[in-house]
Amino acid sequence: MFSRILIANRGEIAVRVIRAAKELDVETVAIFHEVDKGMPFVHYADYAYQLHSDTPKNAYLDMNQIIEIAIKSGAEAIHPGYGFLSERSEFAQAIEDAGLAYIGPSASAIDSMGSKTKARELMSSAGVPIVPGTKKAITDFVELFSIAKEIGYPVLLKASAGGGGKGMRKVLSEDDLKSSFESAQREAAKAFGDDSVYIEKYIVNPKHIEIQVIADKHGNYAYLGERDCSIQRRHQKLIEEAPSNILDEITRQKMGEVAVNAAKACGYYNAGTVEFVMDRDKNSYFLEMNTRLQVEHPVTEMVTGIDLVKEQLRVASGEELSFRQEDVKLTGHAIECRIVAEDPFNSFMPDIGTINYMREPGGKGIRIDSGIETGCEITMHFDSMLAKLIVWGKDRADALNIMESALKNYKIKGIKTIIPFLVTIINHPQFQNGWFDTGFIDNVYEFRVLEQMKEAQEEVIAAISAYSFRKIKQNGGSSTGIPSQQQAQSNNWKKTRSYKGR
Amino acid sequence: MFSRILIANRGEIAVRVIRAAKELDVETVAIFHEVDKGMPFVHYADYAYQLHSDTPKNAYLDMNQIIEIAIKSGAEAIHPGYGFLSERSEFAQAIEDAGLAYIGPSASAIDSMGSKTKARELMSSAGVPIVPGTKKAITDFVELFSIAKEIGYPVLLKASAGGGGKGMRKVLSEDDLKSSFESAQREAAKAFGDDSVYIEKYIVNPKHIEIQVIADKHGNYAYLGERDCSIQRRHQKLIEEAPSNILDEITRQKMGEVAVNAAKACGYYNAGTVEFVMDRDKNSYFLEMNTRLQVEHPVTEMVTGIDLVKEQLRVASGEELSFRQEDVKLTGHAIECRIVAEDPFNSFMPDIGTINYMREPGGKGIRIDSGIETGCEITMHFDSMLAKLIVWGKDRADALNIMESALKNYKIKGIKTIIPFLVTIINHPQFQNGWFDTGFIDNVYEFRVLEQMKEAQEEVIAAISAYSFRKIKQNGGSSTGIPSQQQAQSNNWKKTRSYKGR
Amino acid sequence: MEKLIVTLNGKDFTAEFDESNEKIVYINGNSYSIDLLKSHTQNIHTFSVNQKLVQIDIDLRESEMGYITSDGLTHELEVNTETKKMLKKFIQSKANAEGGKNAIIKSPMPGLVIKIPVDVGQKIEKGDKIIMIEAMKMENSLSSPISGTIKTIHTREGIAVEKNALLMEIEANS
Amino acid sequence: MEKLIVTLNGKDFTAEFDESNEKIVYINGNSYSIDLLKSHTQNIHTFSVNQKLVQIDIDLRESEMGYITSDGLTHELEVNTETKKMLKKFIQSKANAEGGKNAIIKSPMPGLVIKIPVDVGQKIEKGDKIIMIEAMKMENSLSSPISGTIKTIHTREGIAVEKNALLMEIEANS
Repeated sequence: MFSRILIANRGEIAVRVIRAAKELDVETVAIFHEVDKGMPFVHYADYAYQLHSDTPKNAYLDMNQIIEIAIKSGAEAIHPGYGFLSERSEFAQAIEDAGLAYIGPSASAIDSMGSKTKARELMSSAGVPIVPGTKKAITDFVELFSIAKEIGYPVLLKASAGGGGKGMRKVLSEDDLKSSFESAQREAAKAFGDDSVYIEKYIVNPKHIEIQVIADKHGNYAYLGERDCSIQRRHQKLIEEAPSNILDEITRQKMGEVAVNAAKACGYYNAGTVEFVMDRDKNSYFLEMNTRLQVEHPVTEMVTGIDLVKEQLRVASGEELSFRQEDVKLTGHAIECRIVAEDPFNSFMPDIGTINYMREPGGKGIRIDSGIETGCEITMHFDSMLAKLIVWGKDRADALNIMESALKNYKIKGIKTIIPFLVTIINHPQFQNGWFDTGFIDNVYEFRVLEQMKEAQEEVIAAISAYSFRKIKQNGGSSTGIPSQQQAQSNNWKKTRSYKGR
Repeated sequence: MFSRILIANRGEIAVRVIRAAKELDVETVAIFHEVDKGMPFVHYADYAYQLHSDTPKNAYLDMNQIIEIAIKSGAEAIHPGYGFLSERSEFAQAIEDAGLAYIGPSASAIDSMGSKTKARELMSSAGVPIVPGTKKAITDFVELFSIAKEIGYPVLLKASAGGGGKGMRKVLSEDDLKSSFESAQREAAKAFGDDSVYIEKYIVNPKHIEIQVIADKHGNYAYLGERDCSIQRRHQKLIEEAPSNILDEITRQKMGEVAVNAAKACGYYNAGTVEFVMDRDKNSYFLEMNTRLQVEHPVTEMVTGIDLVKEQLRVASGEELSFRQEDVKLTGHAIECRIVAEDPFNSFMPDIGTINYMREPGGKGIRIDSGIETGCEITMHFDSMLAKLIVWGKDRADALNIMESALKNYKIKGIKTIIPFLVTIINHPQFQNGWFDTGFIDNVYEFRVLEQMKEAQEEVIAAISAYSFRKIKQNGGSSTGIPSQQQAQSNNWKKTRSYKGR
Repeated sequence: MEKLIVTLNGKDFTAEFDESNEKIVYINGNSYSIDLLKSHTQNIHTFSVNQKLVQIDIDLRESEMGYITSDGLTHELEVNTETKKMLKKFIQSKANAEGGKNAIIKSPMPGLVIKIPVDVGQKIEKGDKIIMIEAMKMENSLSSPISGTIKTIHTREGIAVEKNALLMEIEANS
Repeated sequence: MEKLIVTLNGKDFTAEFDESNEKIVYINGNSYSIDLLKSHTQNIHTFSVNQKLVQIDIDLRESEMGYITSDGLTHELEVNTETKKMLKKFIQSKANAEGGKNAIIKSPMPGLVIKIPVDVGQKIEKGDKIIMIEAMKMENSLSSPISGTIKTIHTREGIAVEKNALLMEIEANS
């Protein structure tokens, strides 16, 4: 095992990695930009080095500086976390070239999976099911017509040269194919100077199901069950759980084996995730492979008992996995909610400010992976995710009850978060009975419920306001002898606090 | 299930019970004395009612007032927690008489186990092993001599009428029996007017092993494995764990069955704990039965996944247990450390004051059952236990690593706690290898280790002190242009904070 | 104490008090018994309302206006005495009646003019305080319903005015 | 800056500074590079010391004396300049030499008497400041080594004194 590692990241994931390392008696080195000087992840490490950069974000993207600090600090390996440099094969390569270990897969595995086209081809040849369609550029309508018929409607036309939705058309039925094809071609020609398109089956509001895999450098591979990450808002996952209530044991095993095959196909080691979309008939199709630790890894840890970050360190240091496939047992049910600093009442605008009070929930079945504490300042420079609340219950119903209670007792003041929004999802009958897909928030969820929660409070809030207002008047205008506690309170009431971003 | 319950307790155990209730959609009523107005358990409940009493402690002992509030608040049941009224059969009876449910065993079961003599007799007749000896009053040395020979030295002589250690003599060998007998008789006669003594085997530094049992009112009984609570200081448990590393599966099962028999013998339902002392040859003897939830119940929850408080509510409301004996599987290893406000450098004097900063550890395998938060005041009125830190690891070594790291990251400022002392125990080689018993702190632990931890810090602390002192001088005396952050810091340095109890 | 009008998210709630028990507040006729249990910080307080626990976060912009948050849900808050609310509505409706052009400020009640913080010819913004009248032992500020210039002032400090007495004319910005 | 003597739990540590880098402190000759990362509250600070993170809690009784806590371990702290430390030791040894009875206060170094906050006949407690001498551009307070009464004062404010000059006599409480 390493004696010291550097964490090339910040926030909750840096804290997460530091914890695992400390528990393995591995010393930790944090790196930070000036704006993060006061953040818990810096103080939580054994050592901390400041990064110098033009912008806070670029600091964490400066490979050379990070590797220099790693060498200077005596770190033997670097953990990339997620985001930032975590899927950059050059970073993995540069670390290895500097004689250090990269806590992740090989540069070549990152490369193979980095390009979606490459990955699709590799997966397809490894027998991993991919979304039906053709990568072949099509310019002839007759050919297109017959392929569309074969894979079945709805289909999706995409510009071969394309990206960013340009030249993309959803086609719901045969009647619309010709006109859609022509308009897609025109748009593609205009945008990319190439009017060829390809065709794929269009999966309507699928489930997002992903399989956690991990492998060591000794040829041991394992899959650790699935995660259901279908609750998304604009492709940002908000709630994840394990296991998925729509998978049976046979499907789970089949998908696990497929995922391990995918990993084997690119000579994968360390932790990775194979993402699938699943249609209503429970057909699953390869989406992409994430060659790093995922934000939502804790739900897998909660149901398997396995610490994925500790295993990552073992693998990177050349040790074998501490378990084998047959040791993996899923127990109970885990749910994760991302605690994001956005205002659900104002189009999910990111909020910034100082956290002037915080109280986390605790007790049985509660896990908090957090990057914040009271007094810390949330700036505009980074992702708006502050922390993750993960719960474990003996079954899904138990976990939902624990989550609801925990969310309601997660107090973060001074900054707006999506906690009330999460409460309404957790309480939503259709989420509770398991009938949800990636279209849930757009198609099923009604924001009116949030407004109703607010309305339900109003009379009590009015009562508190009136009570407090009278106390101020009494204190200011007469001598009715209010006790000191109330005195203090009424002064506070008068005190104006300034909010950023309002 | 109940729709509302009252918790007749305070602090962390009140929070613990409220959590379980909320997760079962049961509303909660807290009761509090004025001094506890600002404590988290009050705010954490759905409803709170103030108790009026001559002293804070007596408030929580006032059965009539508590039952009155229960009725007024619409609560259907009362949970006693531990301590206070939790082992008072009159309280259980009065609650039932008021038409409410007591969340605990029947008054008669509490009674049977409340008297140690009664309990010993009951257990003995139920086939539960009790410490060898005789309850018969002995006045004849010849008789004593032969009984002592039979049970084997060392033995303990106790005054039949006695208590409080009066007339008690440890006898290590046959040679000392006569003189000890005579002096015990003299002391007993003087103290109680009765010179008869009885004799018991003296178990030298035993292990303290206890079995969690639970039963419903439908005749279902279960044991949930053992807890090893041998790390004690003056009979106060400090560290508890499950499972015990000295029990094998057969002994575990045997002791579990004995404990269930003990429960059956007194018609027990709800949660209870059968405590044993275990000698070096792994003979276990009944010590007492606690007819309530124990402080250390979380370690059992962590290895079984069962929520004992939820089961308590189920049982009290007349439901069956949610599991059967055969469903109980022990997974991994759990350790609990009690976070106590005492100064290990000053004879464990309880400390009081305001918690002006707190940061709890978090992440995988960490559970915190806490009764405090930043800003709350610790008074002299109650027990010095503030919170419990419970960890789960895949095995004992993993759990110990997690505990060490978690303790070091549990920051409580403004009040002294035993956290540094706990760290040194967790790191003690003899604790780590499992060779410890109730004599550990008195006979094995060396306080020198704590002093060494302190010494190891000194040079760094001196450096920080010198640095800060210079900053003050520079700010006060010259205009070297110290940045504002440092300005602030040096002002703080100058600021004097007043500590209570110093 | 006089009735208060608590406006939350644009909705009005009438608050009345129980003179014999300062913990009692009636909102739209419903009784609430209130106790402050703890002030966690300057802005964060735990109350018991009819024995039910409520934690709130108060963030005032002005002394009687701002935001109040509970369980992460933020309400826009304004508290007025009944008289003041009446004044505001009166001015509002006058302004509406004048078609948003010049404003004629009349006294909505009998009272004593205690302060006139503006002069003839002074430019003012909509919402600026233009006159303070004492009535029912409370000071009530009248704010300008429009942005413009003070044209005439028909009263002065210390004068008792009747209901509907002409106080001021304001010329709207053209 | 002059050397400092940091006394922790009764043990002395010599602190020297690097005049070209204000972050560097030498303790007993070992170099420490120090940076204040965050002040969590008035008393709680996270420092980086040779890049290693250290959180401390400072609780001062007086400006240079008190308690400093890290990882729950509390150290008794006193910081003195080298001169002042010398002064204190001098007084201490004098007091010891006198058998703990009356105290004769002599100047431990050449300097300027800048303040004498006591008068003849005044009752004082052990530790009370009795004279301030400026030397090496630093003010150094001499505290009384005993509780008693000021018997005589042999100097006055503004006077330059030599090393070992007689300054005061204090009569011990009987």
